[in-house]
Amino acid sequence: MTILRKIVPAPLSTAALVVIWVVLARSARLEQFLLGLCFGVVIPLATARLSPRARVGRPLVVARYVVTVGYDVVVSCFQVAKGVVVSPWRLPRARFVVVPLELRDDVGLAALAMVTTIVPGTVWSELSIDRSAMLLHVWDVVDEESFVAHFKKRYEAPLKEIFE
Amino acid sequence: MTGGPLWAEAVAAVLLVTSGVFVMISAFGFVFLRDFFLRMHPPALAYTLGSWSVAIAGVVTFSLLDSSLELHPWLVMALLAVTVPVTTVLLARAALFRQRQARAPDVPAPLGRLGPR
Amino acid sequence: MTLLSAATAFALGCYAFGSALVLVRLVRGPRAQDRVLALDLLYFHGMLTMLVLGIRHATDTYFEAALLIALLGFVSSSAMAKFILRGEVIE
Amino acid sequence: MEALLALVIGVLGGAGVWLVLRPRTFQVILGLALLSYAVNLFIFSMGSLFIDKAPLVIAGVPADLDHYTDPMPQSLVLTAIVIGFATTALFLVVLLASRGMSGNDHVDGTNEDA
Amino acid sequence: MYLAALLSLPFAGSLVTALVPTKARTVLAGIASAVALLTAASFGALFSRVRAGGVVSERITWLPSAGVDLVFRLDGFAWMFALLVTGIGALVALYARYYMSPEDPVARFYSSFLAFMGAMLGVVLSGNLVQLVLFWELTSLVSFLLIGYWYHRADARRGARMALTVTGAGGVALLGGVVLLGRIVGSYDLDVVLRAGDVVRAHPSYPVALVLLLLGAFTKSAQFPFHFWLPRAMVAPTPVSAYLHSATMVKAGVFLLARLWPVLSGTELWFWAVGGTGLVTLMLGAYAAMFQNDLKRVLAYSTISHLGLITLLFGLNSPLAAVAGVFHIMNHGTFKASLFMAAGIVDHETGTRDIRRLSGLLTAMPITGGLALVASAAMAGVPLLNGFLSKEMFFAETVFLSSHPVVELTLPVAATLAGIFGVVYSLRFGYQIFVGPAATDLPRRPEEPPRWMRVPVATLVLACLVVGIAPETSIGPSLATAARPVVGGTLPDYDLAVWHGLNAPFVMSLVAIGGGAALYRLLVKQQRHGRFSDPPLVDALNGRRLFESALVRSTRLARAALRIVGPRGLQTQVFAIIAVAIVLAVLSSRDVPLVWGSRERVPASPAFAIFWVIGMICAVGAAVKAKFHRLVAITMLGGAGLMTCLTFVWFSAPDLALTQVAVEIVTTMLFLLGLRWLPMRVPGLPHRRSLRDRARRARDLLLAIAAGSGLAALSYAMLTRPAPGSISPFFLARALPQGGGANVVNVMLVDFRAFDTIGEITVLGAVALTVFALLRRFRPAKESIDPPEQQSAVPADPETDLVRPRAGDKAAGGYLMVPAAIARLIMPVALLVAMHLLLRGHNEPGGGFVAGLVVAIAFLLQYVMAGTQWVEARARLLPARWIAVGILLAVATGLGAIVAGYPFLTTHTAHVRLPSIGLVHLPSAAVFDVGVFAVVVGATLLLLTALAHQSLRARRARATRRGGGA
Amino acid sequence: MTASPAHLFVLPIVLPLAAAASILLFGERLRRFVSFLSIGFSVAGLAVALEIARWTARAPHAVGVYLAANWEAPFGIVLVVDRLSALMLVLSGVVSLAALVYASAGWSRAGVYFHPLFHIQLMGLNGAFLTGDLFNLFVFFEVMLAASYGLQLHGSGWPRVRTGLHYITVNLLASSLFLVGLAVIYGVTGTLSMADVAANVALVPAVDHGLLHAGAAILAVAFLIKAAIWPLNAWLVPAYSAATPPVASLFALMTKVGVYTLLRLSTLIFSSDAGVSARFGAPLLLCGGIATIVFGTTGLVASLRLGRIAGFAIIVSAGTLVATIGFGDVALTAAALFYLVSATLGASALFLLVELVERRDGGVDPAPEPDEVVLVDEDTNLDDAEAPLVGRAVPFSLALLGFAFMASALVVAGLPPLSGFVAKLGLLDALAAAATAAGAAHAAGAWTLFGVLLLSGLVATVALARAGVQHFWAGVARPPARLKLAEGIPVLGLVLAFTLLTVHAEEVLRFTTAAAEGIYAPKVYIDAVLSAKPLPGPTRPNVEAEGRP
Ligand code: NA
Ligand code: NA
Repeated sequence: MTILRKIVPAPLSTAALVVIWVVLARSARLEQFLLGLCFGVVIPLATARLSPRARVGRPLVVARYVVTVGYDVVVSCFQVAKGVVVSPWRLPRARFVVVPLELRDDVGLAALAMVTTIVPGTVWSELSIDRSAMLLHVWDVVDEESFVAHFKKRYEAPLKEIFE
Repeated sequence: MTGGPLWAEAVAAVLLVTSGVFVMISAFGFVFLRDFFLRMHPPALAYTLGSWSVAIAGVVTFSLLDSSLELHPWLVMALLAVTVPVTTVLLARAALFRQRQARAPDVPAPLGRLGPR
Repeated sequence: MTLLSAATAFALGCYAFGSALVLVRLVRGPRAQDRVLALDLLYFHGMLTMLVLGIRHATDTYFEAALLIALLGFVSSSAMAKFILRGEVIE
Repeated sequence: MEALLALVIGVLGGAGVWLVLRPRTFQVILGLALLSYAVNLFIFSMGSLFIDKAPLVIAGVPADLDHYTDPMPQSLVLTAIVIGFATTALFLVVLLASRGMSGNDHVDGTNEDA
Repeated sequence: MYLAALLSLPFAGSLVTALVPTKARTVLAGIASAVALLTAASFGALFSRVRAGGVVSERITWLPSAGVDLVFRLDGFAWMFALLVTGIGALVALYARYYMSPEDPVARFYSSFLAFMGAMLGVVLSGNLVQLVLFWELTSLVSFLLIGYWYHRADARRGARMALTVTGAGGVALLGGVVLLGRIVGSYDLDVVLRAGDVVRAHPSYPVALVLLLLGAFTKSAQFPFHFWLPRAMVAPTPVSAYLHSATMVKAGVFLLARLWPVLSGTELWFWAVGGTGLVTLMLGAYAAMFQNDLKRVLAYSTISHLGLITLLFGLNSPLAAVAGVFHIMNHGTFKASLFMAAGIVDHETGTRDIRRLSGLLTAMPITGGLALVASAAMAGVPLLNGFLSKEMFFAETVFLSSHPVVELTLPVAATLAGIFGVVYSLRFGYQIFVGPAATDLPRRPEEPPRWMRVPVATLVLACLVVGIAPETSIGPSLATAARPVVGGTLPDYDLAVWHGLNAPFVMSLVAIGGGAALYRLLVKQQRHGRFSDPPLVDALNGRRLFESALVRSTRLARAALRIVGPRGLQTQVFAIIAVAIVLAVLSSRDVPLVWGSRERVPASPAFAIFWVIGMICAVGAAVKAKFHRLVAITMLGGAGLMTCLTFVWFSAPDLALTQVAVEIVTTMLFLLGLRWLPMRVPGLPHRRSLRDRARRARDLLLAIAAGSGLAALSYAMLTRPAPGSISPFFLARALPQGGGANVVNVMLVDFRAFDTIGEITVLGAVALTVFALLRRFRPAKESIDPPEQQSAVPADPETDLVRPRAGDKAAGGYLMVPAAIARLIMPVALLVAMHLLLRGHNEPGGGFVAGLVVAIAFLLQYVMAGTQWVEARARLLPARWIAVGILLAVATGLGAIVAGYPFLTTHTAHVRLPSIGLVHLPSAAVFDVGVFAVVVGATLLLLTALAHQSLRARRARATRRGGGA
Repeated sequence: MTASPAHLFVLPIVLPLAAAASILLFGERLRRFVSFLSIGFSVAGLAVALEIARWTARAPHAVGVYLAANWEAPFGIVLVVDRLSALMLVLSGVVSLAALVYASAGWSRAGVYFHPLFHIQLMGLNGAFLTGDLFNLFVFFEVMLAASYGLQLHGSGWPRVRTGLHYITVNLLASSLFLVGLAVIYGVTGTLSMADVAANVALVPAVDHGLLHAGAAILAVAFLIKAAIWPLNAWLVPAYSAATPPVASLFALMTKVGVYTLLRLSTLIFSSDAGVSARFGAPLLLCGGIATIVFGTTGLVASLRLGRIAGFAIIVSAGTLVATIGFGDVALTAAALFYLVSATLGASALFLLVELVERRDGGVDPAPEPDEVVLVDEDTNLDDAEAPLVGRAVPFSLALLGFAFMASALVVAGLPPLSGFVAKLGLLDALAAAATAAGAAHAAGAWTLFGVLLLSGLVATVALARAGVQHFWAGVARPPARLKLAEGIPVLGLVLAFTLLTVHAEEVLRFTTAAAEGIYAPKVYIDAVLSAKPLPGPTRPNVEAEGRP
């Protein structure tokens, strides 16, 4: 078991690489799987010292989170699109919002940044040096406090579960 | 062009049109909104729906073409989700910095150390 | 002209026109961050164009170029952003 | 479209030449970069230009220049791109060295504006 | 090879003396004299073979295809000259032993002296005209070394250079003349040339050839207007002057006139050119000599005059005159050498050469004085001395010449006048310094020199006397032998008697001596009153001055011209290059109008039309913004690059598109890294540009438009003409079956044209090494060492995320925390994609190059986001090693083919059957591609990280500065 | 046709590349060992070049063809060896060996990576001489240039960087022009193999002649820049005189690559068989060459520093060579090739000497002699101190330097008795023949060149004498130079080389005459290249059945 641990220190990463390889190769033949596995093992080993040390748990939470974000992206897309179209007549109520954070993990915070970026309507603008808060620019917000609460519950909490 | 069934072609066509429309809207917003932070929002439309619909159209088209599931266009989607934030985060931070330097109005103060020490 | 080729033509047209709009920001600015974002968007439109051309011609040939933009296209624009912020790309 | 492409090559080349003639090193390096785009496109345009006929051999398709784009200019451009990249990098560093040693960024190391 | 051996004797002596201890004067002089004597004796022994017009000839083949062999040819004339050269050489070598200072390291002197003797002998013995030129130039060179022997003195350097310049110029002309003459005759062989006089004189190129040859002869023999170098050459040690200006160097010119006399003389042109020059030189030299106050300069001008006399004699187109010329060559050599040596003794003993200070030396040095008086009498043409004889023959020639009446009238008068002048300067040299009251204020107290120093002078003076008294018996046979070849084999009638009766020539001699004595009195009187210390009237004709000012002016003029035609500014050079390219391209195609072809056009695409317009706007925008808004210009450049890339995609060039994308990214990074070190440039207030500035911009704009239009027109013409019968189908047909890959472009890169690729990666490697080497010595400008504005603007508040986002090699924090985390996530994926591109390249778009770039970019991303120290603490990249390994892999792949018996870089494919996978094809081209990959990774990383390291160094520099300041 | 020896022809390219890579593997450690390794490779390279020359000398008009990667022309890249290329290879072997030995005495340590860059430069040079493919020529030009940039900048410092910037810019422009010209030629003829282009050029349809000529003209400009033809040569003297001596010495060969290429392509592609394109550009080459000689001569007059003089001497020699190409005359070309060898060796030696001489001057520019700048009166005593009439002893090292300098100067100025004189004689003789031949087409040009050559030789003599006097004579008070053995050997080696060249002038002339005859009969070359067959082999089963599709 320890030998396997040594060879495959990050099984998730290895798995992801194998999947990406097979998808890229556009072929599900055995040789591609083996080749993918080969790279999936070698690359994490080679870049071990350059790679993040992330513990990722709770696969179910991950799946649910991905679906949530995906759904939110689509919905927000239409909202922001509409806002853009009507912007010549009515500007959105955009403002900066400070969101206090409990998440501390590097990768978790990176994931949060990804989420805020890909979900239209929010722009990650600043992170306090002690990671205790972030500054978001929000496209259209009426009530700052409820937005913060909504944001923390919907996006931060699951990440905390996953990464910590 | 493609040998796939019409429905698939229709799905792909709709997705492509969607992509085009969203890209147009995002570009429109990017050009005509007057505040930089406002302008940072519309590109997200293109980064997300604009590309996702193309990726799905690609998956549909290629899968039918090769009569096997071809997921590689999806890879573009996934990679974009990871990489796009880097530029956005840095650019927003840079804009904030420059606006603070210029002492522009309506710029929030630096966050500094907010939480409990 | 099939449905799909019409749709791809439309999409390509949108990307091109969108790029032309973005070009306005690239040329006019006003600030450097606008231009960097504009370049990032241009790259993104270019990537979409490659993907759609691939769909239009039913070929995988251009996919890798698009993949490369998706994977590493951000490097130059984020380096520019960092340059704006710090005046130095690699510290 | 041929005329437009030719125009593109001309404009890239012209802008490059204009910049190469300028007195600041940075202008010159940008000019060289633009010039290399122009030259690469120029070489590229020597082959027969086709849409969707990449030189990736498909069994059963006749191997001639009616069914594939000419691979030769492509391979030449590929080499030219690489060499262009290398020389641009080199020029940049020499430019920096010159800037560091002369204290200014004039191509002749003199500080007069021209 | 008797002659060759004889000729090599002085050269061998030269080598030997060069190796002897420098101050062994006696040994050195002994060697030199012995060599000269031995050679002279050996030549003397050959008298019987040349006496009756015989010719001794030897040939060493050297350049038969150019018609040039080393031919050593001794006829009577050469024999006489060889004796003169070696005989006087022996005497001078002996004399120099006593003349040169004991402190002088004379090995160099004797070595050069013997080399000169050899060169001069070479001229004399040449049986091939080219060979003659060869030795001729050698005499110029060695005389340069001899005249400049005391090169620590500025006048020695100057005199030597002037002599070399003038005689070298003559040598060049001579070479031209010889080549022409050879072309006219069809051979350089002297025997052939000497027989071809009629052909030569009738040839249309004769005048040109003659002028060139005469230029050679006249410069060497110091003929007007090239005479000025000779007085300057008096800075040489006196033995050198005695040798060069009596029997050797300057005699080479008249030797040439005599040597080619049968071929070239006999024409009007010859008469006027040679005779005229000789006459002018004769008069001018004699006239100027009268007024000189330096002993050696009197001799120098008299030498000029006597050479003019000899030249005049050869120019008279009369065989009798030519004989007189030959005779005077001998006589002048004898008395002039003795006079120079006497002058040297005077200088040596008294410490001065100033005639005005010297007087009555006869009491202090009676023997030397007597010898000098006799020799100067010979120079003056006093009867019973050898100078009288040849001068008499000359007078006779002037009297009996039949030519134009004016010439017939003026020539005797001029000759007499020259004779008068000659008497005057001879008196000044001899009478003025030796007779009269003894001088009292000399630097040194004069006494007789060592005996062996007088012996050479005495020997020569004896010769003057013997010849002067009994010419027919003493010199008659030798003169006949020497003169016969000069006049073409048949000697004219002449009589060498001392007394021919009271005829016109004798009267002329008397007039000359009497008039000379009178004029001398007059001159001395005038000079006592301080007048005529410079020669009147001829100052305006000062050739030396003209020559020197010409040299100085030409240097200045050349520099001015160079500033115009060889500008050092880069912009002008670039302008010239582009303008020349445009002009030549237009000129070469002007006969054929540019015709647009009729190839089927590409279907229009509005989208790409827009993209291209964007590309053009970006290009123009980059051009406009490059001066003040560099970052903007870079973004614009990126836009243009992207459009180029899309063009590749649209026109079916996936590999190009891939590569272009990757290169774009790296290039942008590169520019950004460089931007840090460039000076801030802010657009000042809109100032009015100067007119010149605006004109230059307009000019540049026009050129840019011309270049752009040219390129556009050329590409449009190419785009529309029907495709030629290209070689490309070959590649399309063979890529898969024989190259083993479906991606033809890649197969071309790694197989068909792998040789290009090996060069290409070498370029990349070389550039990376260069950049690394250069940046190791990089020294940023002072203001660039300071942190960029943005960093110093950050408030000194540690609470912001912008301050020190990382400490040393700790992971990034602050504003970089998120980007760095994402960058780390991307890393493995990027490497995987790189492997994907590398492995599929042979069949699909991809390949080692783009894969390498992807890896490099992935690492650079880490540098950007996490910082140099963090990355380098975790990964030893060793880029140079990557380059080396990559190139070696590529080379090994190529050599593998050789091992297998095929040409370098031939691809092989290994077919491996693996369990449960089946047949796997492993083409060697894949290994080659891995080599490419490694080089690209190494080179790109080396390039960019070397730049990145500069920021660290600047920080370190700041730290030391602060530390030093504190 | 003699059978080509296996793989010999590729060695001049592979050997230096392998040298560069293996030296690079050692990094900057083991400097002594690396120096020996480097020199060893260079000696091997010279041996290979000599062997190739021997091979070409064996058969009259021998043309050896090497199919790199086993693909036949015009499809693959071929290396072609004839006497001309063999001559150039030997020359590059000699010059590079001398420069390398010299550099190993110390200059190689003025910066990093000297040896790898040096060998890469050598690879580029040799490749340019060998390749039979236009684009491959471009690649080898780039290899050569890329390394030359590094070598030119070797040791860094402001003069090198400033001139290097110009040098690089100009060469990058030249490369762009090269590519444009090459692309047009490919577009018109559909091929890149020089032999195939030559074979097809007569068949180019009339409407395309304008394009072909425009392309050729643009291509020619690229080579003219490299050959340092006026007005495209202002970069040369500053760049060369700023470079370290061994590098400048090697660079003496670089302009000759431009000349070689012009000669090769003009004789091959625009031969007398090329129909309307026959002898395209010849008058231009003549005029440009003469203008260049005049320019270089002017420079010689203007220059006092030895480095600049050597640079202008290179320009003069390049002008001379290019002008002779304009005549298209066998005898003249033969003489010109001899001249090429001689002038290159001379200039190389001069560049090596520059530093040894100027080191004596303590790196300070020599003060001009008084009469350099102002006229002095006849009676002005130029010796302030009334220097005594006692000669100075010359230390051995200085004597050696002086001797070597004089020998090199003789060669450069074309004075007897060394090879420069033979070369000049040959040129003049051939020019006179060309001018006086019945119905001579370029009599005026020939006479002009004749005169210009004579004059430039004279000016070179004067300039070199002036410089020599300045450096060796004027500064007697300065301490003598300390000469290292490794610096003396290559200098004397070059002197020996041109002495040998003089002694064996007949053999060399015969060789160059055969070379000239060969290049003016390009059919042999073309046939040899186009008829070379690949080995039937691993992937080439049925070679005989293949032809041009
Ligand atoms: Na967002
Ligand atoms: Na093969």
